[in-house]
Amino acid sequence: MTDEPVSKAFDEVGREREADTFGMWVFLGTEAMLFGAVFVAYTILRLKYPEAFGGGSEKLSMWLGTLNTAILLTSSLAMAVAVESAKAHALPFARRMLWITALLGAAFVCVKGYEYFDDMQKGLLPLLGPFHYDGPDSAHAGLFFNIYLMMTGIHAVHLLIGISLVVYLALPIRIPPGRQPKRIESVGLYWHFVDIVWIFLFPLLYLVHP
Amino acid sequence: MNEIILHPASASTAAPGFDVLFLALVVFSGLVGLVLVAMIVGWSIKYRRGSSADRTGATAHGGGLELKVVGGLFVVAFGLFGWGAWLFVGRDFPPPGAIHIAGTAKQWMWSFEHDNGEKELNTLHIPVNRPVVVDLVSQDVIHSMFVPAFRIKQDAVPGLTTRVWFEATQTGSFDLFCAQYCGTQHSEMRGQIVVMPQADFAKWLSTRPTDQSLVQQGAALFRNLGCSGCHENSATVRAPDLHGVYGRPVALTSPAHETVIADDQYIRDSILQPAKQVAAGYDPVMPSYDGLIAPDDLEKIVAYVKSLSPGGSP
Amino acid sequence: MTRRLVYAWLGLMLLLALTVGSSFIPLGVGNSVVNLAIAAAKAAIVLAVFMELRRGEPLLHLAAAAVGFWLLILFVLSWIALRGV
Amino acid sequence: MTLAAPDRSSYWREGAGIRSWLLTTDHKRIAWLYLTSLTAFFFIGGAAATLIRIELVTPQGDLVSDDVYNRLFTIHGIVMVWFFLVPSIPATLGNFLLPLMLGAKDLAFPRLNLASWYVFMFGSCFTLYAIVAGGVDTGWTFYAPLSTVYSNGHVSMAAAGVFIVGFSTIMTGINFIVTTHKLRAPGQTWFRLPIFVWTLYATSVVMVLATPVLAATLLLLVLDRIFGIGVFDPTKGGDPLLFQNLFWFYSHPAVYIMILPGMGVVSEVIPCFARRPLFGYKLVAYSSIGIAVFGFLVWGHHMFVSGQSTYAGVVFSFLSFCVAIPSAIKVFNWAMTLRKGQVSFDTPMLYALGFVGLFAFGGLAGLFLAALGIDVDLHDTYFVIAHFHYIMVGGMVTAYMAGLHFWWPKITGRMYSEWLGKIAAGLMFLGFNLTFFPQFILGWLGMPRRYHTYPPEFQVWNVLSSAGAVVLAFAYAMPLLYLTWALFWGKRAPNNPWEASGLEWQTTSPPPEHNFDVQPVVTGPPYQYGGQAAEETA
Repeated sequence: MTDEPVSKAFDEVGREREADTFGMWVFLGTEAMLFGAVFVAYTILRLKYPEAFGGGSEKLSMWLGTLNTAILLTSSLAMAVAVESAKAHALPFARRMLWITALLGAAFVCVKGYEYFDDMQKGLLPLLGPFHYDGPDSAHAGLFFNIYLMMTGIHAVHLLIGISLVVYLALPIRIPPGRQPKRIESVGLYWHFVDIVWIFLFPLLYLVHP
Repeated sequence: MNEIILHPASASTAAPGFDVLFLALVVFSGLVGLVLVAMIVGWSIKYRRGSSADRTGATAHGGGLELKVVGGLFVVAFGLFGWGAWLFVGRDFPPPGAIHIAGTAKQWMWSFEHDNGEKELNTLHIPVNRPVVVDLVSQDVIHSMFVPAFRIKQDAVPGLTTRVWFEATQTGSFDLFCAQYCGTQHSEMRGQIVVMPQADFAKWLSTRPTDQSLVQQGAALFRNLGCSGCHENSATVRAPDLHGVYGRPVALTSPAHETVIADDQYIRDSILQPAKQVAAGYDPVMPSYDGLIAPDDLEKIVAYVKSLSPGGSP
Repeated sequence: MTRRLVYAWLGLMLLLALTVGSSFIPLGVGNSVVNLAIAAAKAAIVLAVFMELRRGEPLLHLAAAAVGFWLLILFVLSWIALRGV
Repeated sequence: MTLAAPDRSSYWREGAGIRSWLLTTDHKRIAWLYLTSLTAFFFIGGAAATLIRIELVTPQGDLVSDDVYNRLFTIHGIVMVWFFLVPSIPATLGNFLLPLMLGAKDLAFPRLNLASWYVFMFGSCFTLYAIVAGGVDTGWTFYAPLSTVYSNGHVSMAAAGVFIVGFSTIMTGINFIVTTHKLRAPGQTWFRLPIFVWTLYATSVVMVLATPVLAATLLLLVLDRIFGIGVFDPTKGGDPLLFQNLFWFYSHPAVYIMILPGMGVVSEVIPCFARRPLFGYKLVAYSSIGIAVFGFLVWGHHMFVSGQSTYAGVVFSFLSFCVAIPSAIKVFNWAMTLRKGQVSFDTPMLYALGFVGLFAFGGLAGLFLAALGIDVDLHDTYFVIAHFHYIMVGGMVTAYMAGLHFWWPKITGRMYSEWLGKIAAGLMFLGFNLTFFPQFILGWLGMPRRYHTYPPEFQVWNVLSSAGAVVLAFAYAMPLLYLTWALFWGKRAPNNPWEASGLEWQTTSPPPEHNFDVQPVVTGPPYQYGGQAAEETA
């Protein structure tokens, strides 16, 4: 365990580790505000057109959404175990758990991709194809599906960034062992945050009842 | 230098209420400002380095002095807030018996429609001493109906009907501005509110042809298609002023040294093939509208251009 | 140590089942309230256990609470501003 | 006259050549990188403003066409707000002085600090190209549906550029928050921090919590404009007021990002030149945090007449009056600090006193606009332009000048010419008032903002304002010249020319690369001026 701090600003490594964790939490705070603003747009427009949102939500396949939520929650478990084992210096085991996390993330993305394709086939996504929708308030249902695509799209982009970070850490390249747990912990915090965003996205998009 | 105005006209029932609150705020902030400047300048000079002023008993904390002083100021300030809020709430309750006008804002013009279908472009005739309610709609971006003399302002938001009411107390003509930036000719989107004695207004309203005459529709097209952008006191594009041109000889640069009489056909050709006969002293920058204007619209524009000259169309 | 994480994961799965199950019961606006409450509970579990907020220093609690408070400001005042429209 | 380089051991000499500057992680050099780019953007924005003022001398639009005028005020808005005002004091004086004031060797994340400069430069140059070449004419407010549907300039590129610059602000914010929490000198409790550190902390909190909402809003704008998702497009059910709501949720706290650091600078300068501890230090510290929190509650006052409900108007008007309280406390305390002091009138003090006066007048004008009945008439007129320029130019830029002059000896190891400084300060004060006070009257008379042509009766006030703008432009050019001159040929500055208190003055001028040879320890409250030190409980 190397014990001299990375940046010259710090004298001892404990202080620096606290700073890194605190910095990560502040960064996640900014991400939370970014998603918060997008959720405000969702909320205001849902209050304006409850029937369109209710009808549109029913058209979405709830079971794929549930499956995806389960996958992401499990990936969070895998990531948390990876962080714990990395702190306990069991790096090989931690790397394996990181691979599992990345695979589960990829599974989520595949399910999501299939779902987009399926929705497009059914003519539900006005942005990607012809729009056939027979539910209530069809004038504004297109808006619901656009918001659905936009919000899950922004989440998917954040997830892809997370997957690439996890894969980068899982590769056995020579990061000085001293700093490996720190990196894994930071990426873990980011991964859990993306999971929390989906925890709120799932009910708000898939389980809307007018 | 044009005549200077030192204070806005006060021509509506809302204006006096606004002016009193405005004066109260000026007095409040003036006093606070003066006391502050006195403190800064006074103490800076009195306690300047090396001056012999007595400096015993200086403390670095006032034991909440600042809270007391600022607290006191804000009791007054919150009174002003309440006063302002009371005036603001009044906007939601137009007095009974108001005239209803349908106001439409679109990129760079105002159009008002009276109860009897009479439409006006950029001007609104209203009777004096009678409340008027304008229901505002926008066809494109956000505009804002602002009449400084009446102290009223209300945004016209697309997808929403907003409402503003006022009651004019003076006759005359007052500026109407668009206050919300709405694109290229935002600053040209101006008009006039013409306040008339009630009897004159009634007569004016009844004698107007109910359906819009050719000339008025032509005027609207003249503006919508952008002709006004160049032909009416535009800045950078030099284009002939069309007032008084109909029926008079026009010297041309191409074909050179020729002069033609500006008759209907000349106006029609100038619109469809502007480069064929270019007026002297102007470069051929006018775009051709061939295929862009329906024949009947073309006639309306020609009628409007003719109406700009004495003895032109009625 | 990983036992604690697995328990948390089980709790999350349970809450997920609860969310989906509750959506079959027609509660009207109640559904949305239940959904959000369960989602908040899931988020709390992830924050406390997976992200080790519970064992983190008080500064992290302050940061998390501040972000929560600002999101509250954003939602409540946006609702006040736009509900009349 | 040889170019006498500053002495051997300072951070200037750490490495020679461009590489050492462009790849530095030393907070002092990054402050210089920011200082140069911000000065360039200030004069670009200023040039746009000068053209606007020249155009407005005549009621007709005879200098530029409608389109070009609209692009000019868009460039002036975007460049001044995001490329000068938001980053100016935090990224230059803040970057340089925060570690010094905390007795630290550098910021918590030095590499993130350099990354923030590169993100800033890439984003701002990209945006500048987009708005100049792409003819963006939506104003810096990008209101939908004008920006999403009807404007034909490169709005998406400009929005993407500002989106990128936003991340530079977030990075600076994160860096300052973590540094203030984790890198304070031994013995330096929160209430022994100078107010400049308090205001930078409050600014960073606002940066970190508000800027992401701007990022989300611009993202939605671009998605709406390119893909037509319809969130702001009324024809598809979207709501233009939603855009205004999200935009102003960022943009009002953003004006507190701009003014708080200025308050911090003034809270350092006035005690030093009045030789008195800051009056009511704790309350000034609390009010900095109060402004950061309350700044988030008031944005509705931008939407009083835009279709927002009357109920919401009353709520936001009340909150807008409350947000003035912390600022009033600060102004009162700055004035009280002068009492029974030994006031000297060096250039920084002139700027600081100017700040207090002009900021107070700007704030009082804000009370006019917060009062609902008044805002109905004065909204979107030149009264609003005068209000925010009194606070941004009269307050923020004046404080920036005060800070530059106050810490110039510490940053460069050179003294500037005192009498030139005083002339520039006086000229700036006069030019500023001549430019912006007539605009209060124009607003009261009812001249709307962003007007290329106006009715002739407003002309005399516009001519006065334009005359003032010429004086102001000249007054701004002076510091650029004599400070640059002083950088190379100025008289050598001692370590503490103003005998100021504060850890940054305990090291050499300019400081060595590692800031302090011996780690400073803090034993008492800041502002140890005058005989009687401020008690701990102050």
